[in-house]
Order: sequence, then structure tokens, then C-alpha cells
Amino acid sequence: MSKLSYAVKRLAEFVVTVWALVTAIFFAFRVMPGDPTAYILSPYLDAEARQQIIENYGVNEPLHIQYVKFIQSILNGNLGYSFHSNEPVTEVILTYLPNSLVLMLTATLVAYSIGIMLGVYAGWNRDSTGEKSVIFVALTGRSFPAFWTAILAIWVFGAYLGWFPMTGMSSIGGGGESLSEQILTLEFWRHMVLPVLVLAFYYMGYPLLIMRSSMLDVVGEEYINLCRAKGVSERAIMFKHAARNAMLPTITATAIAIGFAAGGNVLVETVFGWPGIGRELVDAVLRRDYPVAQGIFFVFSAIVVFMNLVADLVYGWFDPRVTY
Amino acid sequence: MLQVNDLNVNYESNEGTVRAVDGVTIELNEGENLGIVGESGCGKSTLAKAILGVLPSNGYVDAGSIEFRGTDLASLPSSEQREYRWEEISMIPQSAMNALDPVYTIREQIIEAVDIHRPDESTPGEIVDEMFRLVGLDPNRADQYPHQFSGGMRQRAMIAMSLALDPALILADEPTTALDVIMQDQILKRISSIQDDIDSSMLIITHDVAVVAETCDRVAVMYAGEIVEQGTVDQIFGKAYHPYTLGLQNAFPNVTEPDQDLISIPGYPPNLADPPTGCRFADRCPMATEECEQESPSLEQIDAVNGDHLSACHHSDRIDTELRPKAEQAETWSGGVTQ
Amino acid sequence: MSAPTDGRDNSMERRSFLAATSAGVVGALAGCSGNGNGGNSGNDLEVPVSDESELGEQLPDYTYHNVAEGQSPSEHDAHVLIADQIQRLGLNVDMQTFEWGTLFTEVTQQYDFNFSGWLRTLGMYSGTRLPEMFHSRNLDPGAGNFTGYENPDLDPMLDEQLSTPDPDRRTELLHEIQAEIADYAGLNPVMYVPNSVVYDQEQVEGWVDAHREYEFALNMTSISVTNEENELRGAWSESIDTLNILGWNNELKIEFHLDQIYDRLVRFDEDLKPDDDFSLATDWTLFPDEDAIEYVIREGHTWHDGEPLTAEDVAFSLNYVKENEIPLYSPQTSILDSAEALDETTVRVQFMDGEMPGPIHKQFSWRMPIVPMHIWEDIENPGDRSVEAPVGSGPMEVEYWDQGTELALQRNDDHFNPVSFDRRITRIVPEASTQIELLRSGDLNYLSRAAPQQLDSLLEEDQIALEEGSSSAFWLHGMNSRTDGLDEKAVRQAITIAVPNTAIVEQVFNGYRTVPEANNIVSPSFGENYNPDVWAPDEGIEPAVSRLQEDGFGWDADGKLHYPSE
Amino acid sequence: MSSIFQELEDDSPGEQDVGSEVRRSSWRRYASMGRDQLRVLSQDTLFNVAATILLFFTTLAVVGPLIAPHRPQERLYQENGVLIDQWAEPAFMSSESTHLLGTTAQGYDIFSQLIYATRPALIVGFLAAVLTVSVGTSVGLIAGYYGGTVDQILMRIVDFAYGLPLLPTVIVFVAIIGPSFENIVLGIVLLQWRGSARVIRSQVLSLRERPFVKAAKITGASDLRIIVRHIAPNVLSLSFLYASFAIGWAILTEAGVSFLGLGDPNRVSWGTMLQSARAYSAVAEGAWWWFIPPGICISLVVLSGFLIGRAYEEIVQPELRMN
Repeated sequence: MSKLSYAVKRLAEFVVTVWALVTAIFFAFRVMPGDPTAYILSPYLDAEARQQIIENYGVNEPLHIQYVKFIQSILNGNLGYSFHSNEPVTEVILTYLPNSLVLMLTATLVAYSIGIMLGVYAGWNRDSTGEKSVIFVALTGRSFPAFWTAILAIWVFGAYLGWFPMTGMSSIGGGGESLSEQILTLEFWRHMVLPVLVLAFYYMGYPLLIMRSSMLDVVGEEYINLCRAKGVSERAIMFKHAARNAMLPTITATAIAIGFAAGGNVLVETVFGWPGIGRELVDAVLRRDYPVAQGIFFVFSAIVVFMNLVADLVYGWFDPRVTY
Repeated sequence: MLQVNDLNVNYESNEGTVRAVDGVTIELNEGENLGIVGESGCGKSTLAKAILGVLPSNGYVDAGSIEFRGTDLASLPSSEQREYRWEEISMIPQSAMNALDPVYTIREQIIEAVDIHRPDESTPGEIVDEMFRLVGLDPNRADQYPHQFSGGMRQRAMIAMSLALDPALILADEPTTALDVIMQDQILKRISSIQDDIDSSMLIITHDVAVVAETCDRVAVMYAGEIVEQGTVDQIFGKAYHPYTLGLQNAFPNVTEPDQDLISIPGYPPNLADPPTGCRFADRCPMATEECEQESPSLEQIDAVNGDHLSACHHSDRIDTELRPKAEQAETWSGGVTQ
Repeated sequence: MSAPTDGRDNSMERRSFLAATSAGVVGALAGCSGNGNGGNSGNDLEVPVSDESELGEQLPDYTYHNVAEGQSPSEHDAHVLIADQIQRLGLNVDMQTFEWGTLFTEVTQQYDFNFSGWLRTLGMYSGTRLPEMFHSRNLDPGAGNFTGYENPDLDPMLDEQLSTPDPDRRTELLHEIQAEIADYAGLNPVMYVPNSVVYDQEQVEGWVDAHREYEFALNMTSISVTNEENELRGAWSESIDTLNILGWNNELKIEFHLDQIYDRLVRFDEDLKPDDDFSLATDWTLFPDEDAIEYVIREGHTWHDGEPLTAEDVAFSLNYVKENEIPLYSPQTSILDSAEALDETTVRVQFMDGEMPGPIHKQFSWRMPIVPMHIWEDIENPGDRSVEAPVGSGPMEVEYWDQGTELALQRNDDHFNPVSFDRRITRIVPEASTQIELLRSGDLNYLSRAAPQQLDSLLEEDQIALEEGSSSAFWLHGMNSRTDGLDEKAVRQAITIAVPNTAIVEQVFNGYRTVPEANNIVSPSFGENYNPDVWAPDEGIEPAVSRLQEDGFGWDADGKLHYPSE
Repeated sequence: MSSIFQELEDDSPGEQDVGSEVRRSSWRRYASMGRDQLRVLSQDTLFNVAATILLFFTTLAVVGPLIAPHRPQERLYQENGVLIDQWAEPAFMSSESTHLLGTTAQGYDIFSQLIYATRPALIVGFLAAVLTVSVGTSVGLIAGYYGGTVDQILMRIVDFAYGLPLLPTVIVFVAIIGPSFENIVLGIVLLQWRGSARVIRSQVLSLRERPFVKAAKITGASDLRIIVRHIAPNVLSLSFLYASFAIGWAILTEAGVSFLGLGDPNRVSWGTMLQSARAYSAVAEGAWWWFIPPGICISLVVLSGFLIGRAYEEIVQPELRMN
């Protein structure tokens, strides 16, 4: 079938999956015990005010009515209002998602470039001690809990050595600019260093191992030998031919990883005080702020499923052999 | 042009060191085609790879030299060796399907070879077109990917690539094995016609006796890493003076005798990790004696023949009388001739 | 409902802790030798055993609703301490931990509990929330009287103290109410929670004890900051995601800032007296018989966007809040009839007849939001608005607001009672240890929410100081007097006596709390409204035992409490 | 393909289906395959290191309660028996402290907590591994073997599972049905099978086309027999690979969930230790001996899971073999 009809089929699947996710998320939060207003209202507020607020939230309406209203609102792009701050959920997402994306995409970029480089090196120099140590480092990276390394990093480099700021995206009192302005300042990147390194160390292992195993498949191929016969230098073969072919499976993995990365790393964002979407989701879940939690979850799943789709299409574009 | 003397090539594997090529001496004159015949695993493609210096990571030249027009390639540092590759000596691999990089077009892969050796070449694309016409392929198909070519076309594209820098020597490692018979015939005709135009010589490696007969001037028969017999095509296929060569000829159908039943040589080639003493063909050779088992025969001139026809067999003189007449009966091979 | 995670399987460890702590601590503090060997609890009964014949029925088993340790370790431990004292008094108590939302719903919305407790504040006027907690009309679920107190002759007093304009009459009524509910012993103060602020004294000074948290406007206009940016820098653990004074959220982190962005008709000084030079209303006249009050609004004052602030704005604000029935101000709008601007500077506020509150400023004037008419008049339901940059008239205005990172307020120079520093930054730092490190390094110069456990190490730094002030906040321990056993005053009072206030304050809160002298939820910080001589039991198992014996209760051989035999 | 495939392919399809004899031989084949794998694995130094670490922690989990000086949540007191023995320094730092790793802010003995916490970590790890493998493999086998609508439905469920980010979903799941230990494991397993299912399915798709499967079909073997005898063994190593990775992911997720305060309040795990260390800001107080050991324990167990997984990768793809 042609590329177009394949894409359409995949899109239809995408819509069905997202619809299933939305329904699951909706009911998941409605089943949650606990009264959402309990969090919001400080000890000052008396019971009478609280009763009125519960009615205003429409929390007491029968489930199916709430569900229908929910689906209607999603279809016309309105994800509802936060119980906590009454902000439209879309605005909450627009506030926090970019911060997460900036951090996570940089971290993924760094992690994947290092991972792939080391993967190519490990795959090429098989059986060398270099390969074994590279793999060991990669696996240790994936075994340290990211939040634990994050806290240690803050204490060693932040508090003790004072090289890097300990929290947030901008220096204290230096805020006020939009994310696009901040990105240009050096101060912003100084804040990015520690979280990106911690995340890169954590994410590096996965691409490295994939790249290494696909390199090992490729290294044994005939055309690599032929390139040598053609007199192509070892380095050129490693990068131009071996890595290029070995990249194919890694691309799918990268696309999927970016999908997940968009969700931000909840723990690292909390520890670093990074105003990301991951931290906001956990806060929303803990304070039973249904609409915000639903909205963020919905965006997460849509991004992840979308990136799966992109992974397939991109794979086809990279690998001429694939026909739909 | 090419003088390989006493070449030893070893492979390191977890079962120990395997000597895939053991004391091989061959020579190839300008414009001449030499065929190397033998069962798979006898070390012939290792020989080819050794000549080009593209042995796999666990293989290395242990002893001996590979003189190409006077310079010993084996002793050159790899950077200088690289200059010879494809410029002077090029290769046609067994199955072009995996020998061509799937993610680049054929044109790009040929141009890559040209750029390395002739960086100042202004119009590499033309070389590609010219080569494609030479092998009978439509030039503007060069911009397609390998998987878009059929088996025969891929092999011809490979040949085009191997001729791109009109090398002095072309190593054809089983060039037609992966093809069906008709395509084989076309490719062989194509190779011989091209050879007349560009007067390069060829080293053809195959297990298919017929291919050698058709395209080569001289033949060397390899068994278990050693050259067991060497001579012109007519000498070897006319009157072979080594039991293994005789056995080999039985194993191939002969068009002229349709009802001939094929006789295969019983037993298996020896394990090259710990080769047997004496002649390696001894335990499968119907004429084997104790002498064969103790002492390994060396290549000597067969005195019954004029012109250089060498054979490594202690009893080459008794072949005419005892083996040749019975060579075509199956029981000779299974029962053994003399005990 | 959610499956509560009951703490049964390791309650043994808890019991040994509690036995050791309370016995040891109480013993040590009360001067008697106490068993002093701490660790082992042993099962020697501390209760006198009487034989079967004199005993009535055994009291039923009870559950204890406790918050999860993860959410607030110190409160969780304090509940554990109380639960085990009740256990030692001879009642079977099963400790169950809940996530906060679930706990609050089960206790206050469904009354499906026996014991529980949390932090509660009474606000500016001690009598405001007494009706909610003790009036019989609030007995049904969710209405506020969660302990189930019912006293028909107290109800009128609860209402009168809110309506009578005569302050002395109010004090008299409050005193009597406090004596009554202290004796009822169904809703008791375990400890008073003082307001506190830990700060870098090289950068900030001049804190005042203002009966309310240190981040409210009174302190903001009293302190002075001496760092080169001339900036006050604090931190909060959750992001500040709304600044809508007419919204639904009155969390402290929001009120702390709104209190400076907007003016109030009447503000109070340190002694809870109206503060003339900080209130928007310079003067007011009461008309008790007409249930009305007339405020004189300060002249020449402007909004942050330069528009003049007039009586018209004040009248609009009050009517607007009533029309839109904004929940946060429902106690005020339920008694407000209408407001009208008589001229440029006077506003007449008419209450429902007979509804004009006695302590009008503490019930009404300090609480009502004064918003600019020219911004809000054509907005339908204000509750749903998300306000990016609120325009108020207070001593500070919003400079920028990075949600999730930082909120910056800057000084409003032409305010009649300005703050002394240029900017106030509230930084969002989820990690508690990072907040402490930033204060220690001087990047932050105050923290008003530091946990007791972290204060000791901080105060070792010589530039760090702690300021503590009395407050209306107390940590309540409530019993559901609807359940049998707890409907007996003797049992409730005995349990109140057994609650180890001192051990909790010492062990769990490192001494940064105050042990109440009397069983009075109204704290001394309310001045003359506080009644010092209510029921003030001493602490411990022995006095609790004797209280129960007075009413004929007894214990069986395994130390379980029984009703008196008829 | 790897050596074990040849070994399996050689058994001639024509073999008669003789009741117990066949079953005994398949068990013998599994055993021989297992021995063969172990022989290969034991040559890999990293595998040996990992195996010893896991062995050490498993024994610790089993024998822990006997050697731990105190119970995990037993409150400890100073000599006067009054004040909690909080923030005590480890024995190797201060002479008079009797606690190997000091005590927490709540007065618990850190060393005993560390030992007791091994058990839940290993339980969550192995439970997740076993369940992930069994669910993932069976879904993969069924989807891959039957194809058609069955495959479509199962794969859509996999897409659905892929749509949910792991940690946030477990957090919501735990928040819904209560923060108990079993719920965390259930939450993790609900999502973790997706990876192995997808890979095993593609593996089964290729195996299904292999001659020895087609031959078995011709001889009239039932689908179930084909799956169990012919396809499953080839896929087993792949599922072991995922099982060992699942151990790592499960422990990390449990630690993450507990770190956020949603862990099981009544059970001490490395995650809850880190959480209380954070709640009492141990690092700020300089009590690194409270904060660092749990992290190291988690990393060691997870690392050994990954190393074993990688060693298994060698079995699945022999060309990866590092000798």
C-alpha cells in the first residue's frame, strides 16, 4: 500500500488509542478517593464556604454527565479549569510544558549523542577493554536512581563547590523574562548544566546499548568488507557506512524516548525545582486537581503515541528499503 | 605480475589458531587468468582476502610474501596497502546483494571508490555511466538503491564497480555462485568480453570447475589450505595428476554425458585447527599409503608432462596406471584402490 | 472509599515507643521518679483492677484517623503518641493512616470517625468559627460541627456574641462559651502553634508579633531590608498558580501576597486594634439600630494603574462580591444587604436587619476585597477568571509572575503606608533542604514555613535568628461524641487528660510549640477575649484514671475500661 | 542465529508424538539448553559480578531480620531513656555511638532499616520480573503466532499501554487504590509487560515462518504444542533478557514512588528511607550516612539486574558475545 494510506491507517489507530487513553484517564481520576477541596482551602475557611465550592465544581454530578461534558470540552480544545487555581488547563500546560521540553530535549540530545558515539565506538572495537568499560558505565548510569544522583549533584556542585545554582531555571530575583528570552542568557544555561548532566547520565545507557548491538550486526556485513577493499579508511567506514546503517533501529528508539521525555522527568524536576510539566502533574495528582492532571496526562499520551507514529514514518524515510 | 610464495594465513578463534592457508605459492602473469578451485572452507577466499589485505580482525598473514609487480603487499603498512586496493587490485564479491551498502545508491558507492584514489577526478559520474554501459546496464539506473536491482543486475553493477579504476588485477571470489545458471553464463561471457577490452588479469576463485574451465588460462587446485595441483586448464582438466582433482571432476555433471551418475568423495576435509600429519587428503584418498600419512608431499613437476604441471602427491606417477581408469566408478572412492 | 492502610502489623514498635516516652517524659516532668528505664513497656497495668461484679459493659473498639507519615512526619507521630495513651487508658484504638483528602472527607463530610486531628486557626476574632464548630444547627454532615456537640442553651450565646455591638458583652459571652466547650472536652487544643519566621538578621530586621503569620501586610510594612538589591526573598514549596482575590482559593501562599496587593477597609495593629494609618477607611460611624455602617474612604488614593480610588469602587466591590456569591466571602455576603456610595468619600453599608455583626471590623471590614470597578464591572463570573496581573491599591504591586518559579512584588511608592524595601521575591523551591541551604548561604533572607526539625541546625549559624509570635492557630484533637463511650463527658475528659501534650511538644516538635495551660482552643493571643480560668486538667494517666473513677468507671483484669455498673 | 537455535532446529520434524517420552525429552532439552547457557554465561566476568551481588542481597533479604540489631521502625532512646536517639553518627565516625550507620531523625537504626529494606526491594524486583515476563511473553506469543485480528487487538492494547508514561501512571494508580506495597507492584507490572510483548511478538512473527515450524504444522501438531515446544524455547532467552531489565525498572519505579511520599507507610524500603531522609533534609544536616547507603543499595541491585540482562543478550545474539 502507498505511504499515504499507511499513514492514514496509522493515524486512525492513533485516534482510537488516544480516545481509549482519554476515557481511561477520565474514569481513573473520578474513582480517586478524597475531596478535591480539602487541599485548597486553608484552615481559615469554614464549612459553609466549602459546601458551596463543592457544588460549583460540579463534582457531585453523575459520572456519565461529567464524562459527556468532558468529551465535548476536549473536542473543542478546552480541557477544563483547574480546581486549584481556576486557570484553564491549557494555560497551565502552556506554562509548564515548554520548560520541560527545553530541559528534556537538551538532555535527550546530549544523552543520545554521547550514547550513540560510545555505542559506535563499543560496537567497532569489539572485545576491547574499552568496550567493556563503556558498557559498564552505561549500565551504572541507568541503575543509579536519577533523583538520588540529582540530590548528590546539587550538594556537591551546588552547595559545597558552589559552581552551579541549586534550584530553578533562573537566578533568584532575575526572573520575569519569557522562556524564549531566558534561553539566550548565559544564566539560564548555568541552571541547565546540572539537570542536563544528571538526566544525560541516566538516559545515556539505552541508546548506547541499542547502537552497540546494531553496530555488531552491521560490522559483520559484507559491504563493510567491500568498503575496506575499496580502500576506504577505517574511520570513514565506521561513521559513513557502519554507523549510518546501525542508526536505523536507534532512530525508532530515539523517537519513542523523545515521546516519553516530553513528559518530563518528575523526580528530577522536583529535586531541581524545575518548573516542568512532570512536577506539575504529580502536584496535581497529590492535590486531587482532576482537570489539570487529566489534561497533562492527555497531552503526555498524545505526545508519546504521536512519537511512536513519527518513529515509524521517520524509519521509512531513513531506510530506503522500507516500502509501505 | 603477482607472485605469492609460501604464504601462511592464521585465524585466532576460541578453539585455538587455525591455519587457513598453509605454504601457498602461486603466480599470475600480466593478462593471464588464474582459477583457484576447491571445496568451500579450503582457504581460497582467505587467500583472496590476504592478497587484498582485507582479512577479518582475527586473521593475519603469518609468513610468506605477496609480491605484486615487485612490491610485497603483505609487508606494507595498511595506509600504503590501501592505495593499492581497488586502484591496482579490485574484487568482485560472491553475492553483490550484501556487498552493496543498502542505504546508498550504486552511483554514490562507485564514486566513493573513485574519489579516494583520484580526488582530482572532475567527472566521476561519467566513469560510472561508462562502466554501466560496459556491463550492459542502463546508466541512469545507477541512481537507484541496491535492493531495486535483480540478482544478475547487481552482479553486473559489482563488476562495473570493480572496473571503475581499471585495475591491473581483479579478484573474483565466487562471482557467479549466487546466480542461476542462465545468469551465470551471461555474466561469464560479459567478464571474458570485458577482459579483452581492458587487458587486466583475473584471479577467479570458485568451487565450480566449469566456471574455471571457461574463463581461465591456468588453474590451481586447493585442498585444506594447500595447493595440491597446478597447471594449464587443458592439463588439469585433460589429465589431472592428483587424486583429489580427479575426484573433484567426478562431482560435476558433464553436459556431454547426461546419464553419468555423480560420485562424491566420502569423508570431510580435515579440521585446520590441528591438521593431520602428512598429506591432508590421505584419509580420503583411495591410493593413500603409510608414506602419505607420515610425510606431506611437496609440489613437484610431473615429468610425464611437458610444460609446468605440478602436483603434490607421492604417487603421482601411479595415477595413470591405477587410478585414472577406475576414477569414474563409485566403489573406487568408497572401497579404496590399493591396500 | 479507599482501603485505609491500617498500621496494625508494626504497631507493636509504636506502643513500646509511646510507653517509654510518655511514662518517661511525664514522669520526669511531673517530678516523680517514673520508671526511668525507658525502653521496655512491660505490661504492668497503670490502671486499678476491680472485680467483675462492679463493672458494667466494656467500652467498644475505636478507630483513629491519622495522616500518612510521608505527608507530615511530625503530625503523624503526634497522633501515634495520643492513640497509645488512649490505649493505655483501657480503650482499644486501631490506628489507620489516610491520604489527607480522604481523611478530611471521612471526618468532616461523613462523620465516619472516632478520633482525629489537624491544624486549625480561628482568624482575627475568636468567636467567628465557634458557631460553626459548636452550634446545633451545624450538626448535619459537612456543616462543621464534626464532634457532634449539642447544647441548646449555648446556641443563643454563640449567635449573640457575633451580633452584639457592645465589646464587653461580647467578652463576657465568649468567656462563658469557652468555659462550656472546655468542659465538654470533645474538641481540644493539643498545642498552640506560634507563628514563626527564621531569617537572616544581617539582611532583615523589625519583625512584629501580629497575631497572624509573619508574611502578612502588617509585618511587610514594619520590617526593613539591608541587602544591596534591597529585596526581601522568601520561598514556598508549591507553585503559586493563582492571584485572583475573587477566586476560590484562599491558601496561605496566595493570601500572603494578596494582602499587600489589595487594601482593606480596616486593618489591625499588633494589639488587634484598628490601625488608622494603614486602613483604607479613615473613619466610620455605626448605626446599630439601622443595621448599617458608614465608612469615610481615604482621599487622593489611586489604583496601581493610576485610576483614582473612590467610594464608588468600595460600594461596587461589596455589591459585586454579594451578587456573584463568591464562596470565600460567604460568611460576609450572607449578612450583607447592600452598599451605596453617598458621595466621593463616604460609603454606607446596609446589613440584613438584625444581622449587623458585633465585632464588625473583625468579622467584616478586614476581610472584604476592595477591587477596581473599572476593571471588574463588565466581568460576569469572577470566580472563573484567571488573573494574570492583578490591579490593586495596596502597598505592593505585581512586577512579574513566573508560575512555578517566582512571584515578584514591587513597592507601590504612592501608597499611604508604603513598605521600606524595593521588591519582595517569593521563590518556588520544592526541596526543603535546598530552601535551608539557600537561607544559610544568604540567597534567601527569610523562611516562614521551616519545619521544627530543621530549625536546630539552622540556628547554629550566627547570622540566622528565629522570631516567634503568638497566634490563633492550634493543633486540635477531636472526638466524635456521637459514638457510644465518647458520648460520656467523663470519658472525653479522661482522654483529654491522657493526651501527652508535653511529650508531643518536646519529642515531636523539638519544643517549637507551646503547651496550652488550659483546655481552651481560644489562645491567649486574643487578649481580653481569652478566658484563662477554664477547665485546666493536669496531664498523665493517673489523673485520667481518677477522673474516670469519679464517675464510677472501672477496669477489668486485662486493663480494659468498663462502664459503671447500674 | 545462535547456537541453541541450531540445536533446536535439528530435531527432525518427523519425530512421533509419543506421550510422556516427548514431554520428558522436552524437559531434558530445556535442561541441556539451560546448562549450555550457563556455561556460556559463566565466562563473562560482568555476569559473575552481577550474580554474586544478587546472591548477596537475596541472602541478606532472607537472613536479614536475624542479623539486624533492631527492628526497622523500633524507636531508639538515649541512655536516659527519655529523648529519642536522633541523628546519631555512625560508629565509625564517633566512638560512643553503637549504631553501625547511625540513626535517623525519627530515632530508627539506619543499618537495620537498610537490611530490612532489602526484602521489599527484591520482592518488587522479582515479582515485576516474573509477571512482566509471563504476561509479556504470552501476549507476544499469542499475537505473533495467531496474527490477524488477535494480533491487531493485542497490539492496540500494547499501544495503549505505551501511551501511559510509567512513573506518573503508577503514581495515579497508587493514589487511587491506596499507597500499599502490593499496589505499587501491580501498577508497575500493568505497564512493564508492553516492552517484552512487542519485541517477542516480532520475534515470533519471524520464527513462525521458519521451516521447522511449518514442518511441525504439517505433521498435524496442535497450535498449543507448536507454541510450547517449538517457538517458546527460542523466545525464552529474550524474555529472560526483559525479565532482568524489568527487575531494574521495577525497583527504580518503586523507589521513585516512595520518594514522592506515596510509598507504603507501614513498610520500610530503600525508597521510603530516601523519602524520610529527604523529608528531614538529611543532606542539609550533613547526615550523608543516612542518604547515601540506600541509593547505593538500589543501584547495586538494579545494576546486577541489567548486567545479567546484558549477558543474556549475548545468548540471544551470539555475535554480541564478548570473550
